[in-house]
Amino acid sequence: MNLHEYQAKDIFRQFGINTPAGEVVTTPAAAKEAARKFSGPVMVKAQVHVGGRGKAGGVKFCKTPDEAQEKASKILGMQIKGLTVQKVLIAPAADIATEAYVGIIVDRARKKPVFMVSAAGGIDIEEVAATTPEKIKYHAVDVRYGLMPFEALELGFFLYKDAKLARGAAKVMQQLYAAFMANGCSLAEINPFVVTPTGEIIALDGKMVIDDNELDRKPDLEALRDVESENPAEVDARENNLTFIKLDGNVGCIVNGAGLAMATMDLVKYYGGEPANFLDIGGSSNPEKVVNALRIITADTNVKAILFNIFGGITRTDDVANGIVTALKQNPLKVPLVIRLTGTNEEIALKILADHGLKASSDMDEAVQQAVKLAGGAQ
Amino acid sequence: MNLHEYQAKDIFRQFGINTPAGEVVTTPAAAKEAARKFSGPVMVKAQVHVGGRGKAGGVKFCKTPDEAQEKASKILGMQIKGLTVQKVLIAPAADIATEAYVGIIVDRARKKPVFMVSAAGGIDIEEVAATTPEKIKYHAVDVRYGLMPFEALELGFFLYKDAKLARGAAKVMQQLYAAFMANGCSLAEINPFVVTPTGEIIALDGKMVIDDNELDRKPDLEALRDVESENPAEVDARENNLTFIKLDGNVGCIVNGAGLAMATMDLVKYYGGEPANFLDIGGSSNPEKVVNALRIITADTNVKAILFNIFGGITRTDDVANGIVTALKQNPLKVPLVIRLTGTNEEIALKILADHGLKASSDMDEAVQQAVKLAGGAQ
Amino acid sequence: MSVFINKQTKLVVQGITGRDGSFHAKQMMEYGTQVVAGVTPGKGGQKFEGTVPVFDTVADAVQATGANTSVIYVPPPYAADAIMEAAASGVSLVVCITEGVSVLDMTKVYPFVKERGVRLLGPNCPGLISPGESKVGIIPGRICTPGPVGVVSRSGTLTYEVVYQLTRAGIGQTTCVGIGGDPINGTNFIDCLEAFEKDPATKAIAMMGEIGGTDEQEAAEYVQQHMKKPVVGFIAGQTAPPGRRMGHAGAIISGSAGTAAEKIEAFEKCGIGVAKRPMDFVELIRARLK
Amino acid sequence: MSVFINKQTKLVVQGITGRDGSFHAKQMMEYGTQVVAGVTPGKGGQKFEGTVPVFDTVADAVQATGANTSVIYVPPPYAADAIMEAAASGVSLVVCITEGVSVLDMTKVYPFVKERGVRLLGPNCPGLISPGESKVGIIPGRICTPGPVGVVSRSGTLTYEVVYQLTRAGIGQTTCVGIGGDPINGTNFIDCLEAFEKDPATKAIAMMGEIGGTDEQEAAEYVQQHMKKPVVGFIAGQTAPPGRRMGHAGAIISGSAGTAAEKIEAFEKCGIGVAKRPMDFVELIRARLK
Repeated sequence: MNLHEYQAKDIFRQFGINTPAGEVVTTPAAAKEAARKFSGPVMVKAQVHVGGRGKAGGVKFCKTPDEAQEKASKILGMQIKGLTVQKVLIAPAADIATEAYVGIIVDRARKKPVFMVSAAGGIDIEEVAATTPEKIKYHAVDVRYGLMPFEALELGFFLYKDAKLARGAAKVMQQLYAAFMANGCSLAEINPFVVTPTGEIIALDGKMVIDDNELDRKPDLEALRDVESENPAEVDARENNLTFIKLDGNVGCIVNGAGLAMATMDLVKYYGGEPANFLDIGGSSNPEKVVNALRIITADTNVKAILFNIFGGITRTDDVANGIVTALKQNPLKVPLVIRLTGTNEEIALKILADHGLKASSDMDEAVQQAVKLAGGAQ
Repeated sequence: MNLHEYQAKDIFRQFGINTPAGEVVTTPAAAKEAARKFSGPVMVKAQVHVGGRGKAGGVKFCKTPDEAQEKASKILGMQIKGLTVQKVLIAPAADIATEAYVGIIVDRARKKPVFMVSAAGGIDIEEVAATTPEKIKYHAVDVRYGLMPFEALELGFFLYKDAKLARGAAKVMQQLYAAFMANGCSLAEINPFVVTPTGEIIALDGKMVIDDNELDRKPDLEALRDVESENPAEVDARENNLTFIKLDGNVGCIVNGAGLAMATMDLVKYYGGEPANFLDIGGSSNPEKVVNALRIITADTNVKAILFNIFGGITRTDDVANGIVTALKQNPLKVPLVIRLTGTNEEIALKILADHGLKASSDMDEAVQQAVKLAGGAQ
Repeated sequence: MSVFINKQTKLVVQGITGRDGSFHAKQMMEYGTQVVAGVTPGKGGQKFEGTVPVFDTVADAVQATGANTSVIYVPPPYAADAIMEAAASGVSLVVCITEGVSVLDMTKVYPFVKERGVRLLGPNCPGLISPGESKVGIIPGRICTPGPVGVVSRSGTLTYEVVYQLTRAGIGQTTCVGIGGDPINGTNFIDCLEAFEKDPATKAIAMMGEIGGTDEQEAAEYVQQHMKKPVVGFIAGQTAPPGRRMGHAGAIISGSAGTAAEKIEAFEKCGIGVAKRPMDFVELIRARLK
Repeated sequence: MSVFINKQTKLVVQGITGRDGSFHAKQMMEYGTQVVAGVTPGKGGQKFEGTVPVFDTVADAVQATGANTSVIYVPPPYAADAIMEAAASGVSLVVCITEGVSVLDMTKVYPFVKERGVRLLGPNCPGLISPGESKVGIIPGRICTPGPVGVVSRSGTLTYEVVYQLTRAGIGQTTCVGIGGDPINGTNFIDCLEAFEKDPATKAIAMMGEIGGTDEQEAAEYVQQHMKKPVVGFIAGQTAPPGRRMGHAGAIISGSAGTAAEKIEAFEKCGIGVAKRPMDFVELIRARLK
């Protein structure tokens, strides 16, 4: 789960990291009011879950409260990579001497949280990695020991020659690591990691991604979820324990298991079609899940055919068949349906479908070809 | 540093361990007052830094406030193993169904904190170890991982067949481990670890020993030190950075280094004498330390001769010589003095001593024999 | 012959009295797996299905029954602890079926298990099956048949699909291993390839990867450098949108975007046959068995 | 010949600009030790005594100078971190002189150092000296002389006493090692005995123990089972009162009261010559060198 900048900064503050006070507002008038409180220039920053909002015009420097109001009115409601800006953060503008990058991410290869730090911050870290990789230092943390003081100080000295700044940076590394671990993050980032002309260290922008697996045991974090800023269909799917990602094609896919779901989409493409989505109903399905899946898929007007591909292991195919029948009763489909179904309780499932005039194939390849054809053939 | 029972229990409570509320008092009248508040039978428990206070009559069950006053008047001022009882803890008496033992200690062989648990609590754990060792379970904790839930539960099931009690005990193990680590303990113990007839788990008595090396960085713990309950000479020594333990002999020993100090005492004994103390002036000595050491030793009227044994490595022997000279000027000795001194700046030291009419040997054996003789010969 | 499990495997089921644990324990017993013990704290002393003794701790179960393998069906918040309990108990293989285990928990579990020389499969994996010998986990037994192919895969149902097609075509398997798709898991492709290379009964290997990470690329290099047996590979996710979880920083860390194209290229470079569709495994494997 | 350090030892001094560190760095340089670097965070770029480069981190020092050994003179609260920094930097021997290191800190340091295959001596130890070759720590150089005896001891000044008497009697040393008296230390008697047994120049060993723990008893068994070279031992603390710190629980844990009598008995049982007084080492060692 992605946190907004202002949420990440709230957590940073709890862990002692120096980050400017800010206020989140949803109207231009409130933006003006907030800017007035900070007496001085402010930044108006779109709070959306995508990168590159600065380039898209979602971050503006404002000298006066009036200017803040004017910029906020432009940013609020703006579309950035398909998401509508609902909130802006008003924060005092900082004087900047240097900008560094400090991030932690769980690395699957090293199987550890890994620090990435670079004195070349402020801009895209991808660009630094691509053009001047020697400017990035990586440090994998052994969670059994935690981030040790000497390790934090080595990172500090990589950023700054000056011992006072190196020690100050080391302290922030410890704080960021503590925040990362305590909140079950998969990513935590300070960029830019700013030193002001007077030598103060400030986390000017922050980002945190929480491992979804942590949310059940961390209700405080789940409460930070901003459903309004997400794709409504994806929110609907998550609330019904489905994994759904919308795409641009016309073949709606309902599959059990992420790997098989991706393989099904790939096969749609192989036969010239375009998948309309990724949708995984997961392991232990029940009819309700299937009903919800069909509801979400059919809401997409691009979808011209729907393909079920179910390989029953833990999933009982009769549950799926019952779900299909129930859903069709509630909302008859306007587009053709292709069902591929094999595995646990297959005979029962086929009988349930047959009783309602539905056929099913046991062959994935055949089913995919048929679905592509029914959706209008190869594009 | 040893904590009193009531101090250990305060810490237990901070970590969520269920332990009866109590009150520490220093007068029989206050004992009565405290007993009245608990409405019901109470225990009056001597707060002294020695084991076996129960056997010595320092722990009494009292049915009424008047009885509490009477028992407190007997216990306050009582001598237990050479220490005077200055404080008693008044605590409500508990109904006891079973008594277990739970302790953690840093084990030098395993180089880890080790849990010792036994369902045979209440009595001396030494006796259980000696007579029925199979009744004790040991579990070494890898501090890199901490005490893991499954480990705590294994310990819980070793104590209780009942799953609810096992889980309850496991929780207390986790809390005790957290208290142990957070307070830099070398020992933490709950004995008896009580289950009441209604199935409640209570830490009825508690003990904690803090690693002295932790005290500098844990001022809150240093503040718990109860100097009044310690041997005044040992307190004096500690406050002057000397390690001093009083013994019963007549040869006062002042040595640098614990190993050499013990070897010196052994040699005194070898030649038929009895050492009056262990006193280590430590590595980087200065004249002031020597002055304090002489003051502490000469306060012991048993001492019939004083022996210096200094091997100068980091210790500069001229510092020691200056200290001796200064001390003698302030307080001329009433008993003979033997000085053995070799190593760093030996020539300067010998000159300082000679200028004040003092001689020194460079041979340890010779010096020890002479000191024993001057103290009155072999006992 | 087989890898990791066989007829001698003596299994303890952690969470045997739970919904998933009891269902699959029965399935495994029906398949012929020696299920020697179950564990549910507080239910020690009971019998599962009237025959399998249940214990309070894995240590007790292992001591009493000599179990050498554990399979875990406990809820996500307790799964990491369950893995460590199993690893500390003396079993040599731990298979964690549970999905949704915290990734940071796994950063602690991984060194714990490694230090003890224990093999961990999963978490979030379907387990493994050596057809005709033993099944540990949830792979449906009836889609498998004994034969010469080693199967290793990051995903569950995709494995079933491929194994099902192989079986229908009369091509049996030595062992099918689902290593799981979580960011941090106990056993990777290389571990399995190494085991299959050593297993005399395995004559060819089918390997199913996914987008993300660099495991497949490393496996490809391993195949080129260390393996004599033929390998056929597939990558799921050619049409998947770029991963949104880790964003770009993940790609920088791994030095790779982890795309399907990149992985397929690595396969081709290293002499691995590339199946474009799941069904292509049948012909590609058949050709390599001749 | 010698153990652990020799003429090739290239030393980095952690805390070189501090009071103790600077004093002993000079002493070691005077003795002939190759002091190649110092470390004090914030003083990187300076020169100690005009010749020895100072770095901000041990990693920088090792990379720039190829130091293979570190000696630590930093205050107690920072010593555990300093040991781990040294162990992570690539040196193979770390000697920690600092007294007063938290014992719980050491429970973390110990596995950290072991995992990296690094030898730690101390904390709270005087270090070691190979007379005529190199000195790392604080043992006074002038009391030592080259010769055939390996010396290992838990205490500082008692070591000096024995070495001094050996030297005065014309009996030199290969290496004198002070392992330190803290409850948890990096190197124990057995480690040193093993090294002396392997060192061709060492012909006999002098070992000084203390009351408390069971290191001496285990060392005695090791001598009996694995050593051909003669060993003479001494135990300090026959007259010491029973330890008050750990009380009885400590004795239960170790299965021993750790008394001098117990340790001396173990020495006698295992064929170790027992010195009753420090001066007895001279004759006992002389007899065994013949």
